Amino acid sequence: MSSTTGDLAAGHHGHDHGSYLTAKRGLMSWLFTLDHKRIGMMYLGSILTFFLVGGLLALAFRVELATAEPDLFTGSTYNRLFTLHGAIMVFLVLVPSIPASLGNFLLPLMLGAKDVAFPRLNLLSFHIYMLGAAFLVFTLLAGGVETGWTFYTPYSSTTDSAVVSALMGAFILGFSSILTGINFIVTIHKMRAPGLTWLRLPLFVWASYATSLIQVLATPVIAITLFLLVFERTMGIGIFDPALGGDPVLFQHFFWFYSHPVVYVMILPAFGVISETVSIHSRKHIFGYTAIAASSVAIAAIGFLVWGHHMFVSGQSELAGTIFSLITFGVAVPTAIKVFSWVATMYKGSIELNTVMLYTLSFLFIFAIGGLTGLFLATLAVDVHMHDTYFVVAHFHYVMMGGTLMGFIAGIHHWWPKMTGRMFPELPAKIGALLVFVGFNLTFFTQFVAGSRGMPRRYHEYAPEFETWQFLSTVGSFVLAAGLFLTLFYLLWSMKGGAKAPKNPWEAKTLEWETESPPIEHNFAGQVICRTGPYDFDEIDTSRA
Amino acid sequence: MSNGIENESEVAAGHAHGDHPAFLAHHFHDAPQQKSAVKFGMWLFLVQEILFFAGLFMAYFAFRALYPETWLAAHELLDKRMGAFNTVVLLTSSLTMALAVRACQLDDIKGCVRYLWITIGCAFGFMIVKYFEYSHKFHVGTLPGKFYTYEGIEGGAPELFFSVYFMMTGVHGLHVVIGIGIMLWMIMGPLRRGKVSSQYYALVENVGLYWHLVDLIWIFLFPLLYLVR
Amino acid sequence: MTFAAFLPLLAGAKARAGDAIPLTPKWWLPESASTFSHKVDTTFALIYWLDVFFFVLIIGAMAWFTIAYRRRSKDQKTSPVKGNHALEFAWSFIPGLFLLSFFGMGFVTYMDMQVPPADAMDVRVTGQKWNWSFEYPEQGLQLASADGLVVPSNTPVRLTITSVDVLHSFYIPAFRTKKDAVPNRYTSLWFEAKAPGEYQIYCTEYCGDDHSRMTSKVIAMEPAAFREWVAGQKSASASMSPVERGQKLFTAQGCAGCHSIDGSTLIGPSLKGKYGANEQLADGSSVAIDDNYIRESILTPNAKIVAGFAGQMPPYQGRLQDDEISALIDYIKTLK
Amino acid sequence: MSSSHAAAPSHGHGHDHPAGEHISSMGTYLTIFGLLLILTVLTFAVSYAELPGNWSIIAAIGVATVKAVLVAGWFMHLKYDTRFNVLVFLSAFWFMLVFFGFTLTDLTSRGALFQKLDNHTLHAEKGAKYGAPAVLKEGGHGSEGGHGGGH
Repeated sequence: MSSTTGDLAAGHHGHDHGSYLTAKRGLMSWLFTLDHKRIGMMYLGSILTFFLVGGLLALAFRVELATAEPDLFTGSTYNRLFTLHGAIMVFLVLVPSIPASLGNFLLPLMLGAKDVAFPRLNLLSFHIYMLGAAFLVFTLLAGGVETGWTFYTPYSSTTDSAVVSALMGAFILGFSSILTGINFIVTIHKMRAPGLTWLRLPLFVWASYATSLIQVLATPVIAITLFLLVFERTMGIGIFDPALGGDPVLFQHFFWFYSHPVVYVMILPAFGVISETVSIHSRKHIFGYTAIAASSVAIAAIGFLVWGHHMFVSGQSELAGTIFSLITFGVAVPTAIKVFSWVATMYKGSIELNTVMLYTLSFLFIFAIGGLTGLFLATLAVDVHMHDTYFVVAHFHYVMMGGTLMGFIAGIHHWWPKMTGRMFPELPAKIGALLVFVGFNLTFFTQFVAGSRGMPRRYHEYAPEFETWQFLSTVGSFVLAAGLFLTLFYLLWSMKGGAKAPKNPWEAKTLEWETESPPIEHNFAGQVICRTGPYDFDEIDTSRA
Repeated sequence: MSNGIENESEVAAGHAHGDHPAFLAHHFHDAPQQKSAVKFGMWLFLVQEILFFAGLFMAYFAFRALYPETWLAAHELLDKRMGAFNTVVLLTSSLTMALAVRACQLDDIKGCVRYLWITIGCAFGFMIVKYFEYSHKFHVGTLPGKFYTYEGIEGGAPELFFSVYFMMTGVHGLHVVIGIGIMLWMIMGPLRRGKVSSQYYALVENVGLYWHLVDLIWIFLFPLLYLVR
Repeated sequence: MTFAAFLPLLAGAKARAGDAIPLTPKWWLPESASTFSHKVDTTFALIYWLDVFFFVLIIGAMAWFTIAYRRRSKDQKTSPVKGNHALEFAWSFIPGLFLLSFFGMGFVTYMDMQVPPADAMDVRVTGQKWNWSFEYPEQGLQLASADGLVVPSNTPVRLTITSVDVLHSFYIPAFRTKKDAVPNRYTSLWFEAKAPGEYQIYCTEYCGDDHSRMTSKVIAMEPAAFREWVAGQKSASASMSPVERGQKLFTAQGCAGCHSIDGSTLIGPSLKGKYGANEQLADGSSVAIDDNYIRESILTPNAKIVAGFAGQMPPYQGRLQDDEISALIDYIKTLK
Repeated sequence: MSSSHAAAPSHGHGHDHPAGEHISSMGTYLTIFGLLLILTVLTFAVSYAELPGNWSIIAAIGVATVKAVLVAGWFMHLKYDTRFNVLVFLSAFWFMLVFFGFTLTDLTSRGALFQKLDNHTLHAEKGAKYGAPAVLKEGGHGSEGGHGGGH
């Protein structure tokens, strides 16, 4: 129906007809593009590349950990491996993952806008990201760094590895994150199409909005923290160095003031993706739209008040620990609301068990475990036992890797037709999803047990009693890797060999599906007018498909 | 009825904004949308600036709480008069910056440039005073962390006060220098090329906001470092 | 296997006759050996079973919906349910109550774990790369056995913990307790071992190359045996020759972690055959290794750094008595 | 079909009254500048007064806040800007206070439990010259009862 108005209007804009992928050619047309879709795709490529690097590092030390004795690496090498794995995965993969790639690509499309508010700034964010990445790659080549991604002082201020370049990398990446956040907030406020009211925004946009708030408010603090730490190392200013009267626990406050909210930068966009996919592939209106939207913002806001739960045994005062524990339980409520709402959305739906839905269900399964195990860690007495054991490692991998990654892969598949104009092959995709699910749970569930039995994290060699669990975990990591490689291969293959994607393969109602697959250079052939909510499936005219 | 894409010119006609001024970027619908977006973006940038400085203020309050006597003794070594003089210099520069924006609003681009030069002059004045303060500290050895050699302060960790002092004023000074650079660029570039008018002066306005924020931070730095006992 | 972990049935299957009925499947937690560890375990069990309940509820509903409402035809219409305020309120409020009770339980036990009984026996714990050393001020034992932390059972023991270099963390899984060792500060934890035995100590705050080897043991003895041990330690140190005393200090103070006595190079230079020789320093000069040089190297290690090594050793200024340093020097002399 | 969903005539992006259009008079700017100078003199003078307790820092921050309001309100035109931008700007201070509040809660209540319940505990933190081991030695070994027989 309405889409035909678009076709009529397109006649006036002949130059807009080409797909954004082919509108201009040559490497420079990509590296210096102002098109949010191209920038999003470049982010996607870079992030997946670094995900590969970070993943290979993990596989390397997983092999080492298969047995209790140290057999492959020295302690020093092992420490470099897990530090680089953590730093790359956090700063180069998880923080930018969904917002910078899918967010950049989709936000203006979902808003019916031609671009983000500040396209040049957007390009600058990408270049800053690449510069920061270059520093981290340099760190890798300069012998690595072995402080742990948390850079705790005084270890990080006294050790003699390439800490400064790693700090500079993370510092620079922070600005990329801040600028993206500013850009998204302004875009969501100012660039919405006529008729697209706040309560008609897709939940992915709400999630991106909450994410961006955290990026703008929390990232500057890590920037100044890393800045001070660079001076600590180079000039010995002593703010975090007990040898000069400084306070290492203060560093932890600085660090977690950013790094706790930033876990919501990682997971909230995945929540956004799942809100879209669970509704669209069940072809049913999302259950409790307002509650899900509000809980995203609530999680972002409360997320700022709980950082001290990383410090229950750090020498933080008991009073502060108690306050942080109490507020931490407060984050669980909006999170629970989301999970219940997603499941309720499936009730009386029309559920198509395709690859996207498989990843969505995997997300719910894995995130439920990740979220529920968080309750152990929020509880003061139990956390004293669990802190810095494999239980914590398993928990944050369930939330950050399982949660974010399942959401990310679900999103990549869901929007793959829109981004590339091609469908992915369904059978290998389902096999891949199964391998990822089994591999992931085998890798990390075993770590819960090792951890709650008392195995500390960041151990290079360990007591034989943990060997069974660790060995199973290593086996799982290879199954997971096999699933991910399979996924990578068929996705790459489908860019040339996949079937041509229709405009709206999932019969979704959000605005990005109103334009071509892949979209034309300026997104829409005319001015978008929004007249319906994002999940009004009861109005689907199925004859159109 | 469903969502739709409509012919742009029809929508534009309904919107009574037929003209498309040169400063309007293609992805914005009209000038007010662009103006409010740019301004909003700048305020968000200032928010992140404040939180960047928040880390430094946090360090100040933390060590003030841990070493109160040292803090009292150490701040006596700073020259209040120099700090007060610099406060007045920065306040003046803030005034002239506000007047530069006002000149743009009145389409007086020459006036704007004149006020900007005064602002730059004040900024240089500020940095010169800072230079004298810093060189005095280098001379007597009240330097940050491990470079601290002064011996006249009782109490724990006096070097931390000077670490905090140098980091706070240093990062603030860096912002002043960046401000000078941006103002010079503005005078040489957009203002000279006639890109700024009373129709669209968002650039001058945003640089003004940045400069006022630099002033605002000094308004807090001055009493905390120099005056509070 | 993942799902099986949540099957409550396993709990019963694992419980053998005669054991106390485990609140959670046995393989979740290590042995429980302190006076408050069962409280931690009870809180753990409560959260565990509630987690199992909610997990089964959520994933069960998800699986049921996936099967019951699978797409049957291409143009299938769906129910226009958009929300239900009563339900939404219920699933915010009811879990909220559980969460508050978890907080309460955790808090109460945490306070038990934080506040030592007034009559607790004091032990000083010092962490350094990469060992733990223990001193007993009440018993007047400066130099305790390097075997581990020897304590009387059924007696509250309070540890005052610090570190001389980087952060460490003192963790006894069987006692369910843990606390970071922070340089330039004191932190504290306490426990009361319920029975004599050996319990593992780990360092759980990452501290560098040999982080995973920074382990030790709590050796809990009957109080009478502990008193004997103290007496034995005292007479041993009284009757010890300086060389023996130095040898003991060499392990107890952690020297052996970085300096080998067999000529192999660890973090620091080996001390084999060093006394009387010349040492090449990092600044190009060389120095004769005599009593004064060793003394200086112990107290202010970074004053002269041996060529080829990074100055990583913490200063022992204020941590060793003069006679202890002499004993160490005497011991080093014997390392031919 | 569902006409209730028809697009509202106004656009989603609420460019109500473009910010920054207000032109303040020269007099306003000079008045604000004058007030700022007076406040600077005031805070400078107060620093010489021997205020008891925390009043010195309260006075200094109080005056600085008034000055900040003047700069933000008139020089930065926040008084004439949209409410939303005011909210955005103030949110920065809110999150800053969150950061300060929780961290200072920790720093000032460390060892509180310790001291109250157990007064022979060492607490080296406050004011002590750094170098924990030295403190342990002085404050610890000397003052502890039942110790000293070992050597």
